[in-house]
Amino acid sequence: MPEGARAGGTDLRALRWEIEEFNTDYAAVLDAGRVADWPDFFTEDAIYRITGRENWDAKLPVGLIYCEGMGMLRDRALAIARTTMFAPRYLLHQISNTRVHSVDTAGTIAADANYALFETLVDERTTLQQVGRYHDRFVREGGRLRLKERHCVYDSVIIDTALIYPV
Amino acid sequence: MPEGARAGGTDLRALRWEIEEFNTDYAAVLDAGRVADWPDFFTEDAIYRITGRENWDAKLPVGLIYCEGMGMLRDRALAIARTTMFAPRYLLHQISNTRVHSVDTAGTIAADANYALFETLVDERTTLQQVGRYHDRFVREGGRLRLKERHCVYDSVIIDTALIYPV
Amino acid sequence: MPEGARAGGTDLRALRWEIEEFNTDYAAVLDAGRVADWPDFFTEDAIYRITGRENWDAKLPVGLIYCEGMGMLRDRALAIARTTMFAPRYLLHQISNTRVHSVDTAGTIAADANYALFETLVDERTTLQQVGRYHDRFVREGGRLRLKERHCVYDSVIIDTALIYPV
Amino acid sequence: MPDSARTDSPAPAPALRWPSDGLTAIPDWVYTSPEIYEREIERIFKGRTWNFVALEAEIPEPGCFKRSFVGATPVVVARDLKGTVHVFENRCAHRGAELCRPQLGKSTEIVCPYHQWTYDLAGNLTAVPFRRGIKNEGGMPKDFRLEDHGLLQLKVTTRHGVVFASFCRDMESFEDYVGPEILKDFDAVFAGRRLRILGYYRNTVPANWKMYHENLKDPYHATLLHAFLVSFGLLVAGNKSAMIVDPTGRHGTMASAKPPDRPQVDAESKTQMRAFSDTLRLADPKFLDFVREFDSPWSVTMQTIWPNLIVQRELNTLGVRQIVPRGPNEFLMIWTMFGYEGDSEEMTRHRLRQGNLMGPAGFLGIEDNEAMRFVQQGIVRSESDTSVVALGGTEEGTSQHLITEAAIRSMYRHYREVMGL
Amino acid sequence: MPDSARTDSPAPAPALRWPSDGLTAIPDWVYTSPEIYEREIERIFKGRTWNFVALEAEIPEPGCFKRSFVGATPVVVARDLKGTVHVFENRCAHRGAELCRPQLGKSTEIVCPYHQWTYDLAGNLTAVPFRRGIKNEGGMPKDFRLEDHGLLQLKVTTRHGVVFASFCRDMESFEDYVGPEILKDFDAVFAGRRLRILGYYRNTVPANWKMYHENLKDPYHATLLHAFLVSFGLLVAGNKSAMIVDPTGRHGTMASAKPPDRPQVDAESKTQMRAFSDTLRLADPKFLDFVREFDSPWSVTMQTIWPNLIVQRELNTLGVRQIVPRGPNEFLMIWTMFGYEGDSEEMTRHRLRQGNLMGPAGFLGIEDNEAMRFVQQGIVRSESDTSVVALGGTEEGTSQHLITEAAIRSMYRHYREVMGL
Amino acid sequence: MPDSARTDSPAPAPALRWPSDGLTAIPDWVYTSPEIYEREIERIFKGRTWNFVALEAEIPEPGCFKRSFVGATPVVVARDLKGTVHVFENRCAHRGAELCRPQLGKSTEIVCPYHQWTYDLAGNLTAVPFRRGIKNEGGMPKDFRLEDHGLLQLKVTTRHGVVFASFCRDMESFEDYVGPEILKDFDAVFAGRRLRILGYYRNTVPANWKMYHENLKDPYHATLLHAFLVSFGLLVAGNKSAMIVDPTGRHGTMASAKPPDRPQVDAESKTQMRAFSDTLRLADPKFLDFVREFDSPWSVTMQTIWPNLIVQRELNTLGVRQIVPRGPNEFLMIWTMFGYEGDSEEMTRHRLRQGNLMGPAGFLGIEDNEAMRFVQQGIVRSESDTSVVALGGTEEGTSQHLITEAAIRSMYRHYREVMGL
Ligand code: FES
Ligand code: FES
Ligand code: FES
Ligand SMILES: [Fe+3]
Ligand SMILES: [Fe+3]
Ligand SMILES: [Fe+3]
Repeated sequence: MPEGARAGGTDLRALRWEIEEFNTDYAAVLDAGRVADWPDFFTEDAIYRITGRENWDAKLPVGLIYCEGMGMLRDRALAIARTTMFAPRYLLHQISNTRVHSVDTAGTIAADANYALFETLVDERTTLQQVGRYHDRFVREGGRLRLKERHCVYDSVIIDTALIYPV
Repeated sequence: MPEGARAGGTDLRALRWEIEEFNTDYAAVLDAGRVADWPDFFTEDAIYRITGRENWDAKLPVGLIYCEGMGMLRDRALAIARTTMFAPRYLLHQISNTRVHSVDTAGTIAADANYALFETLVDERTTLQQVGRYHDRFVREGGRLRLKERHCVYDSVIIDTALIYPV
Repeated sequence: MPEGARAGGTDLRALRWEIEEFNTDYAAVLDAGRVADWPDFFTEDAIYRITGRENWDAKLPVGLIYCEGMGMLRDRALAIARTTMFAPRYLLHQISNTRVHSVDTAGTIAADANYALFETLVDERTTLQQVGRYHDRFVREGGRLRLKERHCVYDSVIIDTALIYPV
Repeated sequence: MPDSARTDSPAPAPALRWPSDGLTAIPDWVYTSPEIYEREIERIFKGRTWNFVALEAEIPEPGCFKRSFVGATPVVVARDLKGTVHVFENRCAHRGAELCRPQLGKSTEIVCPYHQWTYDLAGNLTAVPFRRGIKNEGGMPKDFRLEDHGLLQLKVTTRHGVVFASFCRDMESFEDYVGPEILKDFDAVFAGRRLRILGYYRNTVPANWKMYHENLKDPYHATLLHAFLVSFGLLVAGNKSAMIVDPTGRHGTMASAKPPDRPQVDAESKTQMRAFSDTLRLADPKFLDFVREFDSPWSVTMQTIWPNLIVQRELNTLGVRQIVPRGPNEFLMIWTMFGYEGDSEEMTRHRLRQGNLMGPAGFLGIEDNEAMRFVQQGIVRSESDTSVVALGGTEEGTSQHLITEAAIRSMYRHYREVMGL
Repeated sequence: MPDSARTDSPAPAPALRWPSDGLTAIPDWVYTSPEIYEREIERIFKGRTWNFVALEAEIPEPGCFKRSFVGATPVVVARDLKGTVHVFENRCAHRGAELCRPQLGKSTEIVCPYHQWTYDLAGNLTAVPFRRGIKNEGGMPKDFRLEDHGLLQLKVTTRHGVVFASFCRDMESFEDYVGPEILKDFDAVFAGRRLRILGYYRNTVPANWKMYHENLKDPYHATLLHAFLVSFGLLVAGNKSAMIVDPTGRHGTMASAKPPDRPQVDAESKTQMRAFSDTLRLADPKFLDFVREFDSPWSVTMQTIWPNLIVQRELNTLGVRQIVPRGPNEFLMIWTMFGYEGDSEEMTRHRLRQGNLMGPAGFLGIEDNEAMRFVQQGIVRSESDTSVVALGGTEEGTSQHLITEAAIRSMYRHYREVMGL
Repeated sequence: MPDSARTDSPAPAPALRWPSDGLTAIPDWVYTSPEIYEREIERIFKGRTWNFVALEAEIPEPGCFKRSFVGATPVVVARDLKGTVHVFENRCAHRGAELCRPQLGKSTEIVCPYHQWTYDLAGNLTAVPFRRGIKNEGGMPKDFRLEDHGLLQLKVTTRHGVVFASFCRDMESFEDYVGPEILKDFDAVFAGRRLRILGYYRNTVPANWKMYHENLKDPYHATLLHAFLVSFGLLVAGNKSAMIVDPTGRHGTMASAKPPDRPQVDAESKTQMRAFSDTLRLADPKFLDFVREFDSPWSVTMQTIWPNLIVQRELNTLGVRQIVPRGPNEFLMIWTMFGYEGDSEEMTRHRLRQGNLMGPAGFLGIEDNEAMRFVQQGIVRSESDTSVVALGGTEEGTSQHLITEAAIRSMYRHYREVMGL
């Protein structure tokens, strides 16, 4: 049966609003190319991973990007911001269908949301870089939500050329 | 004049949140390929229809999918889940611009929302399967919202090959 | 650091809901082709502008559409509705990632949101007309929000043929 | 359309030599060669054929017009103020603009948006702005005659409200073109009752346009691919059925008579039909009810009228499908679904419910479109280079059973003649 | 781009024979043939022409560079440290990478991302990493000379801050190339005042690149298609106006003098102009004000400078448009809008407001781009095969009135010579 | 794919004459000509080559099958019930449908969806529904033999769990095909340990497929383009390294031995390497740890096995990459990442962490894919027409240093022979 009922409670709804705002800020940082600020959305021990739906469905662990912990998040941010060679581009996220599944006793929030990521190389047409779903675990640190886990699972099996920025 | 004012009341806003959650669950079921669960979002006497904007604007009644009542909804779900031959694919909905128009004395809620449906055949690029708008009538049954009517009116006049799953 | 915190306050959140509803109505008017009603979303002295991200980032003032005040908004609406020659088409907006930045002492609200605009010529496939972000300033007039400024900044550097309707 | 088809470079022009095994082997290049496609446009769609363009019910009143296609060429179908239907190219005689833009409309004239040359509803040029210039300056030459610059007009015929057009100047009558066998079931749908348009579907199929004809001249697939047809006996081995072919081989009618209830399928046949299920049951069986309303022994007739029309009578769901080729690897299907004037509200809804069988989201339509896509992919991307059409041996023409590809062979006999292959 | 254009198979190479009726009939294949397109690239864009590449105001300081195009070929326009402007191909001399990526930038050198071969701002190769190898192992051969491996450099000229480039080694001066008639109105925009860039538009048009020239050599359409022009008298039958053509026929200036207020349009003309409306009124008319700032009798001059530049002076909204062909069926337009240094804040805003007339969202721009799209669709998809350019009979060259296609004929006389058609 | 590549018309067939300077100049047309591409499909991918199609670990059990490609041709790799691996075309012998749809699956037979012709896991036709017709009506001709209508079967070989296929009927053994130099490092990855699949990446690159080989036969770029490699000493001037080439010139191994910690890079080299940074530091350096697990002096070996396989051993991140060409201007890369059975949880996570180096989002992968895109753009859009491969003079074959393009020249010597250029 549909899960509508499960999400009916006020608390989950308030969490949804908070997560929507979190995701909006998260996307705004990436869309502005401020990749150096991106690790701040995560906890010290966070897992961040981008993987295709074929891997996710088959429980294969590989990630296009696979970061364990703040160090690897910062190294990824640094590499993209400073050392990696790629053509300039604009990115824009549309995040919708945000859903809060549960809050466990430790206060960890299980949630997901759908995203569409549009990419524009500065002299070409806008393309759909990928569509997918965030599978998230949030915790609250000092009143603020932070991501303990974000698995970006994309439907778009075939990546065009390269995926530069985190999703 | 714009309709903003009409949607200003608290009640309509609370309904919007509830419908957003309903649509999120609805999309999640379809995006997961759980088409057998899809009829549960409807009332016993529900109308479900997918039609092009050219038909909608001209008041032509035809539907790509046209279901009257739970029986036809279940038959569609069964056929897609069990008997119909088609290539495997992933689907992802983005639902936004949800709007509650009114609640009549019988408690029937008139609402609409925009959707974009992205389709990925497992060895091809993601394509925009269709964009359109849900024209909905909801009723409350045992505390839960259910669709009494959903007309999916798509802008995308030309369907690519086939539309397999309900929208 | 992420801006999540900044948007945490209840007031900003309530404003977000109101702006989401405003944008939904705004999009509905344009998607229905009711361009004559579009100026009603603005104040008498409003600025409306559509420009590419390359201009926005370089602080170049040009606009694909550049309107100062209600007169120019009405002239644009009139021209599109009555005199301009173009092929019939359908438009659909997806607006998401709505964010309220601040409210100044004069009550002017700074906000933004992401949009994707899908265009369908009546005998062709749906295309992504453009994606971009609204950079807005709202004021309240007689209880209703109105746009004092809307800058539509599109990522999609290259416009396909022509941009007919306001975004 | 499969990525590969989009991104692969064009195959080198194949040697267009038909394989020796006659009609039981079809060479891939008839489905993929741009050269063959161009020849099809010239010799078939612009040749000696009647091409479906509209139903009169779509343009009921004087001044009504509709955009349509003959082959891949855009045309306008218009009813003039005297009520006569005309078909002309949708290309301005001045600089060539595709001048008529709305799908359907009503007007007393057709005006080109660019310089407003004006045409009547027969496609005749009636006005050229500033034709005489201004103050004796400019304008068209003295010897410019409006009558020399009309829109290219096609030959038109109608039968019981169905409109056909032809680029061929000396076309035989439609009746002679299709022949009595085909006309019979055609008239069963259209004669005597006025149509009520219920709406449109439009879809592309990433396959060669001829595959759509083959699919409907292939009763074999019907009894294997479509679980719905076989399990509910709409078209299944055991039913009274026929694959009717006209003497030229180009037109066809796939026909079947549904028994009152579940079909009697012998054990042997069941084992042959993976799609068959005794246990498959509908929660709402009434959508498969057949209301007898036609003067015909058949409950289903699917007609392929060469080169671009399918007439669908599937129980009580009715429609015409127009094939618009778009190169060798894709075609557009335009479906016009209809009932009859005077249908009761319930009858109309019955037709709409039954519509779930057909169209790009229909229980049958999905499977046919997917199957055709698979075939084009296989043909475009593989090393092998012919397909086998040997079912029923080398027999051609009409047959009373389903396990044959005779009608496909008949079609290719005609095709090879016209195409000079 | 229309689906058809996307999905139709390439038409078979047409017999490239020009119709007998000389310049009053244009064959479709000049707009659609890949073979013709390739010849245009070789003989026109890479031939004896000056191609617009940049405004000096875009690269004001030493070290500034910009990506641009000559025909379809990407080039870099750079100002070296001495201030000289250079134009060279955007293709690394090593393995061929399109090495310069940002649209605009500033640097002392240009480094290829792949193996970091390094070039100065004139396109000369200045460094090859590990050219001598490491420890006498590897590296480039002894006889490898940096000066033999620079980027392909083009000939460059500028006039009043407008930069042109040519693949032709012995090009005549720009002044001789365009001639005095054209130079006059060109200088009216550029001479004496420094430009201030206001921003960019970029759009594609699914039409052949030559149609853009024809559109601006076609005063007839201006007075018919554009309700704004005619109703507010910007360019309308009755205004003092001219279609100026240079002696070679390739360049042109469409010019019109707007009367102080609503134009005097005689009753006869009104009946000819559907777009004309006496009653059309602006809620904010000031956006059509004309601030006299040019040494010219004209309030509007639209210049077509062969083969890739349009200079727009529409009242007070100013810009250059660069045409970048992308095959026969599409071109890219790059618009650079500008005012002048020293413009008041209000004057700048006036230019921005007036900008609503032009560009891919402009009241005029929308109509022209749509019209060109319609023409290409008509030409690609129809059966007919020529268009008619008979307005003003067979006259060519400059004319003082609007109801003529003389300038289009002049352009095609030149075109046929250069193309050998 | 760059717009230009999408919208430009096909270049006219170039004169396919190799430039006189032998192997130090590569003509653009090898990367862009549809004619050359077709010849490559015939002579290389369908010629005397072993093409990678699968890892046995992907189809571990009887009945397991996988969709794959040989060149651009879709094939199925299946393990029959006796455990033998077969490779056959994914095209039905009846009407040509691409019959196998899932990427991976398990079954006892393969059934075509259209008419349910049924094949065993070797590709043999085992059943045709209603082959004998119904009640003696229809069905296949008496002389129809199932064994004449199987799926086209390819020759198959495996080495240590890696599966290769060939259209060539009399292929030499894989061992003879690659030769001992290449086999050595191949076996270092695959011999003796069973693989555990960790997952897949798929990406397209808008470049010619040969560029991927060249990129991995080009140690020069590695030490210049990749800040990560040079700054952390994975592959850098100063390391012990080699570019190994087999005697035929078609296969290669780029190998490097990482020093225990930061590399000793002499001052001279540093000045040559813009990408080098002493100060670049990782917040989490452990992801670059190298766990010694191979019987090899090298910490990195990247093998190019002609024509469609790359074997990646980058420290402890392992994978195979399959090249699927899609016309001259694009190829698809399918990455299968793996570890070994018995890897500890921590070791698996170490491999996953290190995976950040490679793939379409890898620190190195991003740079290589972008560089190849730039090269194809430059080649497609520019006026120049050859690229320079002169590093290391005219030397060919294996070299012990990085500053050479010898391996690229070796590849093109082989290529020209096979292609007859
Ligand atoms: S193109 Fe139709 S009037 Fe000129
Ligand atoms: S391609 Fe430019 S340096 Fe090698
Ligand atoms: S195409 Fe495969 S069974 Fe007919
Ligand atoms: Fe069928
Ligand atoms: Fe114009
Ligand atoms: Fe590399």
